[in-house]
Amino acid sequence: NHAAANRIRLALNWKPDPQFGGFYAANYKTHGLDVDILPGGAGTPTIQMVGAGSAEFGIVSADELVVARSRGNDVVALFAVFQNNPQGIMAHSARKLNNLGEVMKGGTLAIQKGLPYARLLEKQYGFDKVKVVPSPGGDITAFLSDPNFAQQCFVMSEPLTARHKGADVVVFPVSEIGYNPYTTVLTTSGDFLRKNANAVGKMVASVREGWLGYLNDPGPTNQKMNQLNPSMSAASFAEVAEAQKPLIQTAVPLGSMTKDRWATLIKQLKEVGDIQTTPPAEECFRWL
Amino acid sequence: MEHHPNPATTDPAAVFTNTNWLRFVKTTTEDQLPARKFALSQRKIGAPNTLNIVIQNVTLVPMDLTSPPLLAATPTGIALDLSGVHRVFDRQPPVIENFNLRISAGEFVAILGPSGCGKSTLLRMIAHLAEPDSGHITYHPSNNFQTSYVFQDAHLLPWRTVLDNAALPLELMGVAPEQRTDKALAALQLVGLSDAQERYPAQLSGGMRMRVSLARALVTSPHLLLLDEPFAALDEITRFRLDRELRALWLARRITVIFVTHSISEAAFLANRAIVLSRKGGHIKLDRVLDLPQQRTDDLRADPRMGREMKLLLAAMEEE
Amino acid sequence: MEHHPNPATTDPAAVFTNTNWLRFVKTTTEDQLPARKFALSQRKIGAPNTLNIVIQNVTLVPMDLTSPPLLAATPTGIALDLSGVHRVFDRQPPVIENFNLRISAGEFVAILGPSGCGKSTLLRMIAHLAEPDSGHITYHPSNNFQTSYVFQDAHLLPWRTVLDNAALPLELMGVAPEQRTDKALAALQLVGLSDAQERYPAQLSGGMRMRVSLARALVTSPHLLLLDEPFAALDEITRFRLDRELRALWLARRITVIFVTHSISEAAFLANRAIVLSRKGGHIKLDRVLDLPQQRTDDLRADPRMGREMKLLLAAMEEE
Amino acid sequence: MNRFKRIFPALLPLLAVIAIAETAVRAGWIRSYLVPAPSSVANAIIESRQELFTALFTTSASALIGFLLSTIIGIAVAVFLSSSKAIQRAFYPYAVFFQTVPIIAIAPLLVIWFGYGMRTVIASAFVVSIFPVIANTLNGILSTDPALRDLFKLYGANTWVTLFKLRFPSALPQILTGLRVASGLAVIGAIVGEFIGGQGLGSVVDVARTQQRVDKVFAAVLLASVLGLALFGLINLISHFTLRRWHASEQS
Amino acid sequence: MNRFKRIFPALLPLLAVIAIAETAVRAGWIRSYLVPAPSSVANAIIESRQELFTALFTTSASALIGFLLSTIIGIAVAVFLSSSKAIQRAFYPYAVFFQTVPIIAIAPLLVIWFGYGMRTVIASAFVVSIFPVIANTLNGILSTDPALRDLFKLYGANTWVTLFKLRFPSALPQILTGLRVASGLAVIGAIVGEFIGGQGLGSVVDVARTQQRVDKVFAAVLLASVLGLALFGLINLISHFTLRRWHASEQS
Ligand SMILES: Nc1ncnc2c1ncn2[C@@H]1O[C@H](COP(=O)(O)OP(=O)(O)OP(=O)(O)O)[C@@H](O)[C@H]1O
Ligand SMILES: Nc1ncnc2c1ncn2[C@@H]1O[C@H](COP(=O)(O)OP(=O)(O)OP(=O)(O)O)[C@@H](O)[C@H]1O
Ligand SMILES: [Mg+2]
Ligand SMILES: [Mg+2]
Repeated sequence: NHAAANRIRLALNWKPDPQFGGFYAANYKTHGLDVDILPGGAGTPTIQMVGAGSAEFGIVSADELVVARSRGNDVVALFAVFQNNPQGIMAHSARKLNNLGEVMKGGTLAIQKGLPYARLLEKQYGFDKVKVVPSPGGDITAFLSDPNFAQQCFVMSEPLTARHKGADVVVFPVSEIGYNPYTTVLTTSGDFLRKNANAVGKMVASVREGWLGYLNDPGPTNQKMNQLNPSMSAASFAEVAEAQKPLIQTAVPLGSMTKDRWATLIKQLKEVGDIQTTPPAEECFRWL
Repeated sequence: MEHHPNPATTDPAAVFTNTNWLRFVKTTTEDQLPARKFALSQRKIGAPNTLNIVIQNVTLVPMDLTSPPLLAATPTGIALDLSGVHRVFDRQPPVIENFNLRISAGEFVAILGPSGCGKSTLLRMIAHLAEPDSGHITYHPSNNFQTSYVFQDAHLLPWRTVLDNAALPLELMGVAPEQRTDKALAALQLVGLSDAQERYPAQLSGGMRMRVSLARALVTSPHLLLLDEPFAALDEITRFRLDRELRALWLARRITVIFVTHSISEAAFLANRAIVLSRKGGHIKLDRVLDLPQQRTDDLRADPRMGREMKLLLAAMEEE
Repeated sequence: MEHHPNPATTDPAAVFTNTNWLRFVKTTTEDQLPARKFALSQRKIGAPNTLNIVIQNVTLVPMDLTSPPLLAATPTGIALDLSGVHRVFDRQPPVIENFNLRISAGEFVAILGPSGCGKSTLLRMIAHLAEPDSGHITYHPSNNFQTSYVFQDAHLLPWRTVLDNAALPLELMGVAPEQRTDKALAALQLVGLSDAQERYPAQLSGGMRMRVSLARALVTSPHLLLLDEPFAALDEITRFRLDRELRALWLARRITVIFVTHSISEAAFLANRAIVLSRKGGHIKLDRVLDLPQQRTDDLRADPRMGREMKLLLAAMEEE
Repeated sequence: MNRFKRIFPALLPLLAVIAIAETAVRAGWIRSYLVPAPSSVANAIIESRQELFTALFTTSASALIGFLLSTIIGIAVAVFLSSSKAIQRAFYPYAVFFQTVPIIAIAPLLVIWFGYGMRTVIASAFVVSIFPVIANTLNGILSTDPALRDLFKLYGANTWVTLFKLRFPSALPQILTGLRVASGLAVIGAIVGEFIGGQGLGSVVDVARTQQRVDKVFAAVLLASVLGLALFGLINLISHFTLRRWHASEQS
Repeated sequence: MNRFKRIFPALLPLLAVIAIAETAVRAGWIRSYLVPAPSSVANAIIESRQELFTALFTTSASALIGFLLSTIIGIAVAVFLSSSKAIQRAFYPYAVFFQTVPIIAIAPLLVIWFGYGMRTVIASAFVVSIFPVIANTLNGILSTDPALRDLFKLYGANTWVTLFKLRFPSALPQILTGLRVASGLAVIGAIVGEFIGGQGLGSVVDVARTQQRVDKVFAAVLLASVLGLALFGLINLISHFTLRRWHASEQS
């Protein structure tokens, strides 16, 4: 029961920054859509918003989506921006660590224990030697002040800031252990998709164009986002936009998803016990 | 049942007191009261120039109606009937024990008794602020009457000025602002506080606070006026003046007044009937219709008749 | 400067009163007071059987020392000197205006005056609970003395039992628990509240609360006892008894007592000296050493001498 | 002059704290990525004044509305609870829930029920700040002098009249204390709500934190405090003018 | 029987809420990923009982210590503030800061000063809960009957004696109200602290939230409420036994 299919809300899970560049670059008007982008925050429950219809579209990650589906929240992925998982663990170079396994051998690790990869890491290496503390959610103060501190990060975000603050940082992507869900995934609810297939189609099309444009020339959009998010410097915008490119532009078409990768993810989530029931992989996404 | 002697007197005013009281008994009992209730107030009354009679049930009372009606013809007050009233506070001997008292409409009753004997407790029950643990209190007429109460302590609203405190009852009764200001000012004038109308209770002396409380009680036209030592905190000059005012008010309106006081002389000067309570259990040690003229002037304070009444009251208070 | 007549009397006790008072003046002024201070209390004293003298500065006073000392030889009370005391509450005419009064050690002074005239204000300043806006109050000896105060309202601590309320001053003075319980019990006994020691203030009658407050004041051995209408809420039997107790206490210890009362008869019965204040400005309208025997029994209440003193006080109160 | 004499001592501790912090940071005793130098906070405020003051305005609006809702509904709930001990036993415990529920845990509910944005922020400010209003008002109402209640009963005042003319005025000092607590909580509630619903100072803190802009985090926190102080000052002012004539707490 | 009669009405609204929620979720009126059915919350509690009760215990310890610190330090601060109007003007405003600072904004400070774990959690519980103690105690102390203060002055009681024998007892009803508010805030403060410092129910909420385990989130929130209620009940009990003999608020 949406006011009009062309009046659309897109809920982000963070503030305007390069990971959403394409969404800000998109020209929805040309497709007859009137899109309102809702920047999120640390506590924004984006996936529930999409499921309950508080927003027609939302940006979530694939593992979130699978878990949501297994809990009866009918949400469907439409467009996966990050083909490679940007999540990683960063540590100080001085520790001379070579892989994730060695990170788990000592010091402190700040990580959100609810994340599936945290459990995979635990399963694979055990958390008995490393001191696990809650993730400070993007803040790196503790990291800077403690040479034996490692923390979860987005590879194109915290490590860059840390380097600017003079830290010598090494980053281990989580995909190292074979966990590679899509992230920054455009999502809608099954209900909306059924009733407004046409609008969804237009949305995906605009987003694809937006991303193509953004990847091609992030400058103008970065400037626009910088105005909305002045706490992040223009330089950072440019830097991050550049750093994230390899994770977005891969061999496969922009935004595309495959059943296999969804199936792998579902299997992994089942293994770590995050889901009891296994939703069929093909229901998780709709590749338009 | 209480019996008490009525000293002989030849003062015509004193006779009038009694006849008038009897006349009242007739009007209210005959017209309004069921026989059972009335039986409770059996009392032997002696009045030398009329007849010595015992009121038994609804037995009618002969009386001398020839004296000129000095008082308002029909009392506006209400009658009360306390029967078998008990009041106990936890784990203590009963404060009020099987208490029976009948007060007729328009009576002016003084209640005396040692400190802590239950006077305030009694007054609170009469005002319906506390319920007896057993027994009943009935009123005639039983509703639509206004009670005013001067508490033993002033109990003003500290956030209101003197004027607004005095006007409070009228405000609660829904009287229009101007009217209530006028009436409150008049009441404050009566108690000598016109100057202080803008002040707050915290800026008043103890006696001034009590006077505001008194003004607050008088600002309505109550049918039942309950006063718990209203003048105790006042100097004698002020007190005498207020004694006179109160008596005049009563004479004019014939409301029912129940007046707790520690001053035997004040009780004698003001009331038509005095009741002395015992230290324990609140038993009535003396219930006496005072043999004094209806119109009371300050001369009466030196009058031997008043001295005699005071002696009687004092004797009742002293015996234990 | 205040002048007042001293009526002729032939009662030896009355003479004694005055001589004794003079003797006191000698002891304390000569020994302890600077001349300047003493000049303030110039007062004409007439005592027919001795001499009519005017105390001027440190002029010594001849007196009859042959009478037997009925009273405690040396007063334990303290002397007070109020000079040029002013007290103003904001935007009102001064309550106390250029007030001068000298009270000698061991005096029993009654203060009378219309409601709101400044008696409590005066007492509060004497107790150091409020400071005069100008003028001084000096004490002799100037420190290490204990003041007790019975406020006009009881002001008990609601969370303490009667016993603990009465024992409070001792507790604050650091007296050992057992001792203070004993003393508090004795004080409660004195005011007739032994039965109620376990109760809380909310469970007391108005008069009982005042009596606890009185017990609390008497539990210490004060040198200066300030009483603000302590007996106003009490029945006359209790009141008379406490009058006698207070007088006996004073006779035994000769502490300085300043007693505010509204009862002229009480003032006359209790005090050795009575002061009547005017309605406005707290001016002294009468400052009189009462011509009554030192030992006072209830018979005195009917004594014509007392009647005469009362008339004088009443006259002073009535004139305006 | 007189005014200055009253305000100056109030500023002394502030100046002291600023001086100490500035020195500590400049001398390197405190790392500047942990606590920013006051001067750099001032700089951040000046630089980002537009962003910060817009944010402050947004947060103020939400906090204020949440606070007003708490005040009104909290007082109403307290009145309801005051009606009997049985009702207190039955319902008062549920009010405790408001105090102990982490807003972040009910974020989905808030967003779904109130929609994204200001309404969620207001709801958060409300949830966080209502309990002190309830607790203080209830206690104030229940503490009304029983003798005054008797007085009102005597003159036939009904429940509502008694409430407005007796219980509220007599509970006022305590209600105001409740509001003092609630005002600060409404500010923090709004900021926490903004972590969920976006906007305002909460958003600024959220972003500045991840950008390691400690100066800006502190700037935002400072502005939040200023907002809290403004509300606090307002309540003190109300307290002064309504109580000074009659209540001990406003007399010196 | 009598006991039952007193407790039963208190449970009625709870039973009603449970019944309604269960029906609503089962009938699909509320989506179960937003509000879990009470039965599934019960299930979650039973299933994860070990984890939850260990967490509850940890949180309880931190909340309790934080609460005690708030009580002691809050009362001490209030006593200090009560000494003069000038001191109030100079220092009271800084107390407001505690109310308005988002814990998350000072998380780095907490972690670096107090380390990960219980000390940070306690600090958070303390910061969040101290202000109501200060505000209510201060108001209570300032509201002491001036006549009783005179009495103490008369008998030469010094500041401390006056404080302990007069001001505290007379402020007690209000101090207890402050503690009622503070107790709930200490619980939430501990949980928020646990988001930062790890451990306890806060951790459970954090993990369950990322895993979208609404049932477990609610289970943890429920346990936090139970903890809040236990503290609340304790304070009510203290209130009942200390005030029932003399204060209107504990008389029916
Ligand atoms: N705090 C105050 N603010 C303003 N005026 C005050 C204050 N306290 C007392 N007054 C005024 O000072 C005058 C004297 O008051 P005080 O209490 O001394 O009278 P009092 O002689 O004791 O009277 P009473 O016999 O009625 O107790 C009164 O007119 C009173 O209104
Ligand atoms: N709430 C209460 N709880 C327990 N006992 C009470 C309570 N109220 C009054 N009492 C007791 O009841 C008795 C009578 O009290 P009441 O106030 O009626 O006395 P009173 O005759 O008015 O005395 P006074 O002349 O001193 O005012 C007293 O012994 C008192 O202790
Ligand atoms: Mg009484
Ligand atoms: Mg007085």
